[in-house]
Amino acid sequence: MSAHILPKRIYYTIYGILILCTFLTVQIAFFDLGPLNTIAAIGIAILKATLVILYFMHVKYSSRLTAAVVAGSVFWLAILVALTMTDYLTRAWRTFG
Amino acid sequence: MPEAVRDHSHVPGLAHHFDTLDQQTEATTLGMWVFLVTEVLFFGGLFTVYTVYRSWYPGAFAAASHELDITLGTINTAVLITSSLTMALAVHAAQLGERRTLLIFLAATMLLGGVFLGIKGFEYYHKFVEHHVPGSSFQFEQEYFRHAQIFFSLYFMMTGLHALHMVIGFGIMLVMFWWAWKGTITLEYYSPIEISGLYWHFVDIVWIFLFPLLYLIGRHAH
Amino acid sequence: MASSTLLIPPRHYLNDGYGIKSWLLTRDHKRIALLYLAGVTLFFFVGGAMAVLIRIDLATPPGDLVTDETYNKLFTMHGVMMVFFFLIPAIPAVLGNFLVPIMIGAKDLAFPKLNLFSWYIYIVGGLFTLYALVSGGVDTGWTFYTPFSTVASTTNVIPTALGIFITGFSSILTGLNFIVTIHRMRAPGMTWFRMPLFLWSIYATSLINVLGTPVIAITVLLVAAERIFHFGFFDPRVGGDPVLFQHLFWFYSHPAVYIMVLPAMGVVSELVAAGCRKPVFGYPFVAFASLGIAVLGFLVWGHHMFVAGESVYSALIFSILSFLVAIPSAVKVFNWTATMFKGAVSWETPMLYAYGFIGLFTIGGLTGLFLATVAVDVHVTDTYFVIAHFHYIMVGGTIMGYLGGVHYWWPKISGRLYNEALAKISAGIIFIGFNLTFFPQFVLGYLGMPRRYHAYPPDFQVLNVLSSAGASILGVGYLIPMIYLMWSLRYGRLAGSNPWGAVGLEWTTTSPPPTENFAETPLVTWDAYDCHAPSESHVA
Amino acid sequence: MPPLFPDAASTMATRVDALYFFLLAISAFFGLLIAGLIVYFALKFHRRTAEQIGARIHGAMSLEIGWTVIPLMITMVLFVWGASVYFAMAYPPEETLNIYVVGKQWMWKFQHLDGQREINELHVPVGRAVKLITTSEDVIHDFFVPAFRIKADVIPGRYVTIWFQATKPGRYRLFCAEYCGTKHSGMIGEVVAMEPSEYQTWLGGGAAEGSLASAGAKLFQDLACNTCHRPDAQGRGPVLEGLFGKTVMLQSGETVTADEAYVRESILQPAARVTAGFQPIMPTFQGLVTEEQLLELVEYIKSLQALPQVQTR
Repeated sequence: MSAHILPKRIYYTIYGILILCTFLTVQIAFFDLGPLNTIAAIGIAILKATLVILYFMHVKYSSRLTAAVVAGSVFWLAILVALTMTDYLTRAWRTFG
Repeated sequence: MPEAVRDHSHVPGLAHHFDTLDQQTEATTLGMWVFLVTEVLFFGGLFTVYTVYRSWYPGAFAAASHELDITLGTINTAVLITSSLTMALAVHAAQLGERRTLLIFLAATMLLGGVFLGIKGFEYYHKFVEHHVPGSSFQFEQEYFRHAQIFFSLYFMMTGLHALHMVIGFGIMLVMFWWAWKGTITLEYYSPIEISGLYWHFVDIVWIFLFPLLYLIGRHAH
Repeated sequence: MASSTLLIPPRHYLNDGYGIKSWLLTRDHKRIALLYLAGVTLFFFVGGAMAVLIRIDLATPPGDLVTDETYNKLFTMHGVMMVFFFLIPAIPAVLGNFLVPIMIGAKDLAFPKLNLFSWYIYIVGGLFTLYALVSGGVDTGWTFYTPFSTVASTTNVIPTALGIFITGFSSILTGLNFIVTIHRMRAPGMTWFRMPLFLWSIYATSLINVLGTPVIAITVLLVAAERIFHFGFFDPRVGGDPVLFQHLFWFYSHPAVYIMVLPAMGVVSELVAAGCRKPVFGYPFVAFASLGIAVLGFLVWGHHMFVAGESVYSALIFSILSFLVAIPSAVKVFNWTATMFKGAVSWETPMLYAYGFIGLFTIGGLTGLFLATVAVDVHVTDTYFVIAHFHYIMVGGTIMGYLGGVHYWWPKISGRLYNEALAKISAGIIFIGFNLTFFPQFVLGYLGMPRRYHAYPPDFQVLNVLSSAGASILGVGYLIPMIYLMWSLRYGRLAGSNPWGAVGLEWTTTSPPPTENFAETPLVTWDAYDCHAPSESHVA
Repeated sequence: MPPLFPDAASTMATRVDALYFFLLAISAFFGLLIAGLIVYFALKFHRRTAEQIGARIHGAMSLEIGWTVIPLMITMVLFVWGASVYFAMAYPPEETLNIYVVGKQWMWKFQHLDGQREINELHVPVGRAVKLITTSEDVIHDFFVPAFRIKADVIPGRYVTIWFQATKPGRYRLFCAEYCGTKHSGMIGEVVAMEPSEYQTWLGGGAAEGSLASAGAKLFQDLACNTCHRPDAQGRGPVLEGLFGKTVMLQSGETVTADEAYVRESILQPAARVTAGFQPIMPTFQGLVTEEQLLELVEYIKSLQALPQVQTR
């Protein structure tokens, strides 16, 4: 946390990777890869977000509690999306009534 | 527990009910992270609505997303990532107590935030001109007329809320700039900068997800 | 209990500053707790008055007291007031605010200014909702289902939605405050497993507050956006799905019922431990049951929508998960009952409320199994069976727990003892009135009387009249504590620092406690409810 | 004495009641157990002296496991039994008497296949499975007949099917069980279960203006659907003869069965799921046809099911 000061060049390298990822995800979008498009777009976004969280937000160097809080938010978001989608993905099979 | 410093007057910025500055910094940082959890779920509701309707109406969402200007979207993403960099460097400067670099990077972050909002404003204006705002004046190709309105409702709701958070972030940066300028922020007490940095990075992460979901889907079709 | 500390300390948080400014700008968590007590009591009696009007109206089949329109506004406002302005804030904001810092040996919460700001947000949200009430009311039900709330309703949906949106932030920020305080500001020696169980349940409640409330905030925002800007999220005319609103609404609103009952469970753990002067049976199990309820509570919301058109398979998933969430509650009930075995069981009023809670909450929880069983739920959902179920948990559970907690910590808050005999009588009246009001509704529910009905077929009248009679008894029962508690402020006997002979940091400081709670930060060396703790003020 | 238990007048009612009594038994057992223990302990271990304290008992692992596993087993039994009855409720039998139901703010409108229209009253024969295909014109309503133990929300923009089989003749109350506005409590009616013979006479007697399908056929001409949908596959739209119930290959490569919902959606939102080999040129009829007319068209297309399916080009 306060004690841990990163050297500047880490910030610049992470920044470079982020810009590269942005450029990459835009290019990929122009090729028709079917469902792979969505997976690639979201995968790259997750990679970028993880980089920002770990390095820019110092979670890599802070307490396990902070990491647990971040993991918790992702897990709860997953609960909301996944359980709602269990309804929408199976609704075509059979709805009650 | 070492004999706590009883009188808190000489330790700058230490509130009366905390024993040490470290305890206070850890508490404020944990407080901000818990607040960011609520923001994740706040936007999470919108992502759920997006996921449901995209799975139901892929065609309409792809067609509607074509109306968005991808170059402006990409530029905006790059602008926001750069502002994340300048914010991280501002926190870095605060950690080292370099007041001048801190002020420069805070100003840079605010400038980039302003550029982002400007581009966003232009895109909104473009939508009004094209009649892509849901409601009575909405116009769209006959085939997806009904379902495209859902896409644009989501577009305005998600980017609108994100822009509102950017404006709030801009206000926070102003306060931080003022505190750094008048010296409240010192080598020992800079956690406010760190906290606002966390908030700013979070707003950037939301855009990192908004950009592909709204701009890139079905881009290859045409 | 003639112990030496039987006098009011010269300096304490109540006389540490006088005048309106000292209250409205205070940052002392104890004063903010009393500010919440005032707000919560006001909204309770506003919501309660509506309940009485509803019950009087339902005494006759055609519903002669009020028109259809007014009846719909009455039950909507009863729901909104009770859920968002009484049940959710009551125990965490009043008892939690007062006790969390003291119980962990801290001077105050982690963010005192944020705590006061939360109270102002709560009051502003309340004013918006009161404005909506006085300027014509809202008739969508507290659940404001779409497309009725977005397309068909012409009443004050926006002000009420705004009120709920603003007050939601009060519970988010209070939850955040408690989480950070419990994590970062425990006194030396106060490990997680030496903390009182009340704090475990407040911690679990804060988790739900922080993780759930933002989703109702965005849902309310979407409804408002749909009404103002004609956006099409849930509007079937543009292909939207009204059931999606129900998913987002219940994702918060089911965990919200655990926000309401979990703190009451925490209070009951304290009361049973103090009542029997014995550690709570299976402390770690009761503690982790609170966390279990908080986590599992987020996986079960679909049981509100079994007949709402969700897919058969998702209904089965939600049904099995709903059964799993019942297990931690059962574990708690069994552990409380087991605690009484070989205890020194006292019959003081707070303990009576706790025993009442355990009995009534058991009935509430068991009827929840009827609603989790998909096939029976098809028949009983949206009927008075559901009304009876959740009132057994909210009124029989949370309000009993709240009253028990207020009576138990009243000597610590005010330094005075209330009149024990009068308190026992009012507890008895409340118990009888409650059961007479809500037990007939189980029978009405299985008979098929739908909820939110202004007029009903004549052959349901006898059971409804019974219920209305019970409601008037219950109403009286709730007024009496107001009287003798206020009376005790002036004439009550002095309480001393530990009137119940209980174990806990709050009983080691004076009554009422000084502004900084302790002369100096305590060092904790004993287990949670260890009656042989070395604390000097303990009677034994 | 007021009735304390509803009559059971459908095949499903007895199965739900059995599950209900099982749940009642469990609740009575555990409710009395807990209440009894509390009263007993409160009396037996009542505090005698002010200084008395309880025994130092911290817990017992065996008890904890016991009262976690036993409730878990009971709930799983409940889950399986409940799910099986729920499945039976959700899947109507093959051969059913279909009736269309339209919920509208504060009334129920029924349409029988032979053309009879009823408001707030539904005549059904006993001993035959009846399938109700319901939709709503405005907000969410809920078709609830306590005596049949059936309830399902009626949702605008979608068909929801409910089925039951009456076992006892009689008049049974119908409620709207989802709050829908001012007259929510007035949106009630009656389901009249009659002996099959009586039902036939009632059917005959009704002033039928021709079957639903015939009304649909007339509407099919009036709206000029036949200009594109021709039986000889020369039209610009797909052939509808023999279409209903078959699987349709879509332009996007997916396949979908041509059920009521698909027909209804193709009329209101033609471009959503275009049949393979055809252009999305059909205009939308959203707002041009009412829910009743939609039902007539659906019934007409269903009536074309018997004709042989001509190979589309």
